[in-house]
Amino acid sequence: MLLKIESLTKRFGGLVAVDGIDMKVEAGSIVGIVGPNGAGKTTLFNLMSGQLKPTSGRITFEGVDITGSKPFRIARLGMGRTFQNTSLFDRLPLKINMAIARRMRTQSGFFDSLVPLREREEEADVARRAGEALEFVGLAGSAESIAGSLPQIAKKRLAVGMALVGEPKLVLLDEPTGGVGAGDISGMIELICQIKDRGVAVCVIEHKMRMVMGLSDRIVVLNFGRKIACGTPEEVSGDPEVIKAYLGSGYSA
Amino acid sequence: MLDSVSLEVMSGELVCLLGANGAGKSTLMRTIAGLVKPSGGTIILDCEDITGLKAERIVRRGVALCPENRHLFPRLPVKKNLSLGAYAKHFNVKVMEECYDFAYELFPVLRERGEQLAGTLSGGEQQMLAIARALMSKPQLLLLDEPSLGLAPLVVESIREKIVQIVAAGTTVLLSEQNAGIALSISSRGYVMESGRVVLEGDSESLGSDPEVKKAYLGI
Amino acid sequence: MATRKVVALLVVTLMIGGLIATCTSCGDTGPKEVVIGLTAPLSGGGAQYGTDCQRGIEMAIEDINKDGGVKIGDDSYDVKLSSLDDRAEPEQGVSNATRLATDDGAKIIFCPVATVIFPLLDINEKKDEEFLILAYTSIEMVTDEGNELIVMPPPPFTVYTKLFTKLAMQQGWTRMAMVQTTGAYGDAWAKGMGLAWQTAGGTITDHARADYYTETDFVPFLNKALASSPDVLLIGGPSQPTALVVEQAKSLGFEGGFIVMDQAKIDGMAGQIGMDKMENCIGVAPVEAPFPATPVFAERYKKKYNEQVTWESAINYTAMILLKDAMESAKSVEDPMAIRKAVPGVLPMSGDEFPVTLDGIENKGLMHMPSAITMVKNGEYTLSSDLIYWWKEKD
Amino acid sequence: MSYFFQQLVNGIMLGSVYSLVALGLTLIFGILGVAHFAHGHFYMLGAFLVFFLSVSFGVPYWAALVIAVAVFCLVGVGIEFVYRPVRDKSDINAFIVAIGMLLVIEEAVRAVWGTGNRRITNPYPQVLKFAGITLELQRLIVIGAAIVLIVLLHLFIKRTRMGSAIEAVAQDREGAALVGISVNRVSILTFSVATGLAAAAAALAAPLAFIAPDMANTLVLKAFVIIVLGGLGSIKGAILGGYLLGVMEALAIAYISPAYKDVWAFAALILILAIKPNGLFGGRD
Amino acid sequence: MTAENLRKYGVFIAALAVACFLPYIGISKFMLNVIIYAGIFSIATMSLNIIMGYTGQVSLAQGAFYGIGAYGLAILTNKAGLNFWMAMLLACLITAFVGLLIGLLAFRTKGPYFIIVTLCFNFIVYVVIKNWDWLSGGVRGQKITGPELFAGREARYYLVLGFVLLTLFIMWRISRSLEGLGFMAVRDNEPLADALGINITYTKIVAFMISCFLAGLAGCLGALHTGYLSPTSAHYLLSFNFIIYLLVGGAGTLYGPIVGTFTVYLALEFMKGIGEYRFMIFGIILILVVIYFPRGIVGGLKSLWKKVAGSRQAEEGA
Repeated sequence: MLLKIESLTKRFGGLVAVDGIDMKVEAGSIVGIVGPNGAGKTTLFNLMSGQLKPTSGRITFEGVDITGSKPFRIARLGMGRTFQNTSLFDRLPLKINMAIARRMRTQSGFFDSLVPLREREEEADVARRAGEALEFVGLAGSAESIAGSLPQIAKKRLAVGMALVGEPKLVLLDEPTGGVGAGDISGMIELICQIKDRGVAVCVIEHKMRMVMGLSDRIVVLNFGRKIACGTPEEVSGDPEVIKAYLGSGYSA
Repeated sequence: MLDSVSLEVMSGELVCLLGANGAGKSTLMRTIAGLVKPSGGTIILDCEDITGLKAERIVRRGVALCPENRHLFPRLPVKKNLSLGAYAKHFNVKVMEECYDFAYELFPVLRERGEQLAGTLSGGEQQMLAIARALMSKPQLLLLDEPSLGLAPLVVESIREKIVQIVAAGTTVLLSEQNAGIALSISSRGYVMESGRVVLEGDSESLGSDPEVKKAYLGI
Repeated sequence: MATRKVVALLVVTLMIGGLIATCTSCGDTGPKEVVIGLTAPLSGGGAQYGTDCQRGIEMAIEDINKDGGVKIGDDSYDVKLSSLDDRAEPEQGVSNATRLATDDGAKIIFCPVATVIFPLLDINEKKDEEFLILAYTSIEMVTDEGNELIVMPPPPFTVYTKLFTKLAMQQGWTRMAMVQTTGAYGDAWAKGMGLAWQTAGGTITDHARADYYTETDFVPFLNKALASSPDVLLIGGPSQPTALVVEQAKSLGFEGGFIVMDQAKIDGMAGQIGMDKMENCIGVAPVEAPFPATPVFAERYKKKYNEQVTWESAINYTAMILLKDAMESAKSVEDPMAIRKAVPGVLPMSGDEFPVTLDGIENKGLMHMPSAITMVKNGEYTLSSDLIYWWKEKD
Repeated sequence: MSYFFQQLVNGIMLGSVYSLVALGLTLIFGILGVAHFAHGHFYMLGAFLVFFLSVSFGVPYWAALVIAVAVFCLVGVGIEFVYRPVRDKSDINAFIVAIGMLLVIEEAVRAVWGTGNRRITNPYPQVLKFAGITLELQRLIVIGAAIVLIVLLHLFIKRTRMGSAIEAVAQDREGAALVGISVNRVSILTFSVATGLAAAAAALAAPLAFIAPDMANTLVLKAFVIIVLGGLGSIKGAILGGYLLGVMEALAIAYISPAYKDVWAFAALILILAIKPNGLFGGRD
Repeated sequence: MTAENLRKYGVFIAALAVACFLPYIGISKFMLNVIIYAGIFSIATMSLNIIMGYTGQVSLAQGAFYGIGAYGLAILTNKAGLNFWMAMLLACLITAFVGLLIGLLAFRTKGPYFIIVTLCFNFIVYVVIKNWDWLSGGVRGQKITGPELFAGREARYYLVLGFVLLTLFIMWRISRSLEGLGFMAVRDNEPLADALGINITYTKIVAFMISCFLAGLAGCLGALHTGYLSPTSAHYLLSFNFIIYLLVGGAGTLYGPIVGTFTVYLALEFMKGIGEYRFMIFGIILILVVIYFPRGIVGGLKSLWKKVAGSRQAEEGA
């Protein structure tokens, strides 16, 4: 089992954002996490990747207990992620963005920069990896562009590439198609499938049910911080509680 | 963020705005309220052009926004939050009393919590306070941005009822919601937004039965 | 925004351009000139002190130039004073002196603060950049370092410590607290005074150091000193802050006496806070008392600056005249060593003609100037007409 | 023991000045996020204005004080306009603007009043003695007047419309805009009140010590320490912090060392922030 | 050499050529003095650029580290009797070590809190140096004797020039190394850098230590050149100066610190003729620069160049 979450809980003051969630991610699979706004999906991601410390519960990644570890340690263990608001190094060129994302796999320190022996090799390696990753996400042509000037879809693609360039075993994608035009969605779906093909497991938060249904091996549905359903897309879409959560109790159709 | 959006709200109506995260609903609301300047187009209120006016002027004209993350004054008591809601209007004591009464009638819990600091209220109470504060300026048009966000089902239900009451009391409401079921069940008309554009509009019943809407929100 | 940016750019360029223009235009050179340098505190707590020194030199230079300048052979040189502010900070003083010596070509630099003089001793004998230090301080140590380019006109403070101690003990005061100014001057004084006091059988109840050049309120220091219930306080730095110390001590209910280090002048302090508050202060005698020519100078000074004359002005005035004589005698305005060597030849300068008497000079640069002390009693200066020829009593 | 009380009273006097200066600073920082590093220089300028009025023009002390406060309320409006272009930019830009401002002020004062220290005649030099404490009347007046000003400010903020607007903007700028408060106007008002307070503090404390162009350099540092300790933007924190620092400093002088009197506050701050990175009483992040 | 390279390095090579012969083109001793100081301060400003320009942490303690370096050198040579070069290296290492200690404390805070913590630290260092007579010589300060070789002003000029070039080289290497990538990541987006596996605290502390080491180096050179040391060398106003130099030159650019330091420092020295009014005018210029040219001279020139080049290309294309 790649990632295992056991009765994970997070409280903010009085609010229980994530409430006793159990969940598993198998190596090389795609898990979709869905739920209405405020259901605790992003909080769950932040707990998994270390941005937030859980109130209680346990997270193990490849058998290593990572509960409460710092984000950079979790990232080095092999968990990459993107952010909902597509966080990038906006002022820097794409290739530098990629290089930074690859930095954690290099050893060179300050003294290596002065006497660049080991650094030379690593720099070449970083450049090659960055080029490959840009190629993979389809941005090879704009390696010199400034990240902040990209259109939304390219930003999302860059973010995915940056999550991948550090050779993770699992990537968490927070709304990879949020704010993206309808025409660009299929490309993103394809990209996610390609990630799976590389043997990397994917956890994806998405609102577009249609997309998640087609993509995921398993789906976890959250509402008010609780897991209300879990299973294959078919199992989940028939669940009455899911329909209720999505349409609201007032929906009488 | 917004791409030539056109929409109309008639006096006394409850119109809902549907769409996923990042579809541009909040930006639209904030633009109407004057927090964001539009790069083109016009906003007309009661036959008067209010495009590009500052937020404080728009409140004075009778448009109040109850924003997505509420933006209460957390270290001020509930009552002070309410009284600040009427800041722009310079009401006299009598009118203020009426406003308080209306707010308390709608949300009796706020009367009990009058001296409590807004930041210490529960999520549902905070949402109620945010709506009540917006109502304090006696707006003609109330913009409600995602009032059900992160609230428990029971609370959502009660908020839904309150919105109906507010409309019944004569205030026009533009409601933005992800929770399509709730929104469509109480509104007369609706717009569906996607990527900063309005892609669908119509009366609520037809929207509710539209296969596209069902698909978009349920994936069924 | 774009137009504003252009306007801003224009303003900035115009300002910088204007500045450079004014600066380059002011560098004109007139007839032959000899530049005298001064680095002194001209701001903060020492501003008054530094300005007083500056005024003395300025008056002397005026007199010299009116008289036809420094005459060497057929040439005559106009004297010009170039002063820089060092806020009594050594580093600033060093930078000023370097600037004066290299940029203005000053061969003589006046400096009235011991803390600054010490580092100047490290740089004034550098080849091609030598300058003579006119050290207006009473810390004899500055002449002990074997530097050949220094002249120190005021009497060393050790002249005063024993006399002050004796006078204070006569009043029945035995417990002394010290609130001295920080820096070489204050440290040396406090050490010397402490030694004299304890030798005479007195006790030292508290010892605090306050920066007289930068502090604006001495109450915190005084509170601590007064808590040790002393009979007398040793205080001193520039006159202006020292006067504030006296005033604040009295406002805290202190009724004992004050021993005032020689940098602060009793008459200068009285000018600040009034004679009535100066009761029981022991210090250097007021400037008008000792020498016959002093009152004449005082009159002139008052006319020119509308202020009471101070020792700072009187001594620096005399020193400047002395240096002019030395330059003429050495037949050089360029060689500080020759000027220094010519000094003994033009002495003595008599108090009948000049505001102070300069009787002689020792090899290491210490000059012989008689002095007098005073104590304020019932609103009057006492003892101030008794001149002390201290060098004659030395063993 | 009387020495202890003597120092305590001195500490409270010191704390009164600190509080008044820190209050203005915390209002400005809390509301606009501007690190108004030149605040101390307006304190200094206030002292010089009182000097100018009372010594050069013979205006009675209290009249000079009132005029100074009034003038500086107006000056505050001007300061706001200088900061406006950098208000929403990074912290350091506003900081550099502040440095530019203080250079201009300090040199202007030097140009007008010279570089030396100046004194204002103490209007109330009478010495009071009670319970073993000796005190100039003026020091007592500083303490009293500071309390009056703090109470007035409290009433202004809690009881008036403008006051609530200030609080609203401090707590949620967008929320304030939504209820129809003009952030710009509140910003102007805040600078005006804060600068007026600084001038009042200066006018009160000026007769007790020298006034000099660089008198406020450490003061403004201490004020920053106070508002960070008290939680940025917290009015209560600024008042408490001010008095705390004043008393702490006076006692440190008495029982530790006067030479290091300015150090303790800063050392304490570093330690507190190392343990609680967002200040003693929280505050904005 | 291609045109591209010529543009890139041409100015640098020309400046270097002038710098090599500067003492012999007939400038006054005073002028040379000013240039030496500007060189020393530009090392300090470059050191600030590492932590502020590249790593995004606004430190107001650079004056303290300048002072610690200078005093370290003085104490090690005067009290411990160490060889000058040994003492200088050790002094810089000590400065870096103090930077480590302070960094461990200060980097727990962020934004305005970090600024205030570093400022407080600087103030403490200043007061301690001023009052700790036994160690520092107190207000009186102490003398520093350098090696005989550098007794002359010209020799010191070349020494400083050498160190300026060395520092510039270090900056250049950092700005394009893997380590530098980490710095920039922390500067531009801390949470993202953290999520990408970069140890934020470690990166900040490494940057801070390098920065302190170089600030200490500048302090040593300053002390050597003045030949004398007093507490002013650790004053927090020095930190303000460095920040002003950096912002005027352009934070986060390679040549910005040098350009800024020389522009401001030399301009202020030239303006000495009009007395203290210069600070008034300087203050106004500073405000205008920060408001309208927030990226400094070098940053501004860069974007100007881009605009010019861009419009030229557009014309050619049309």
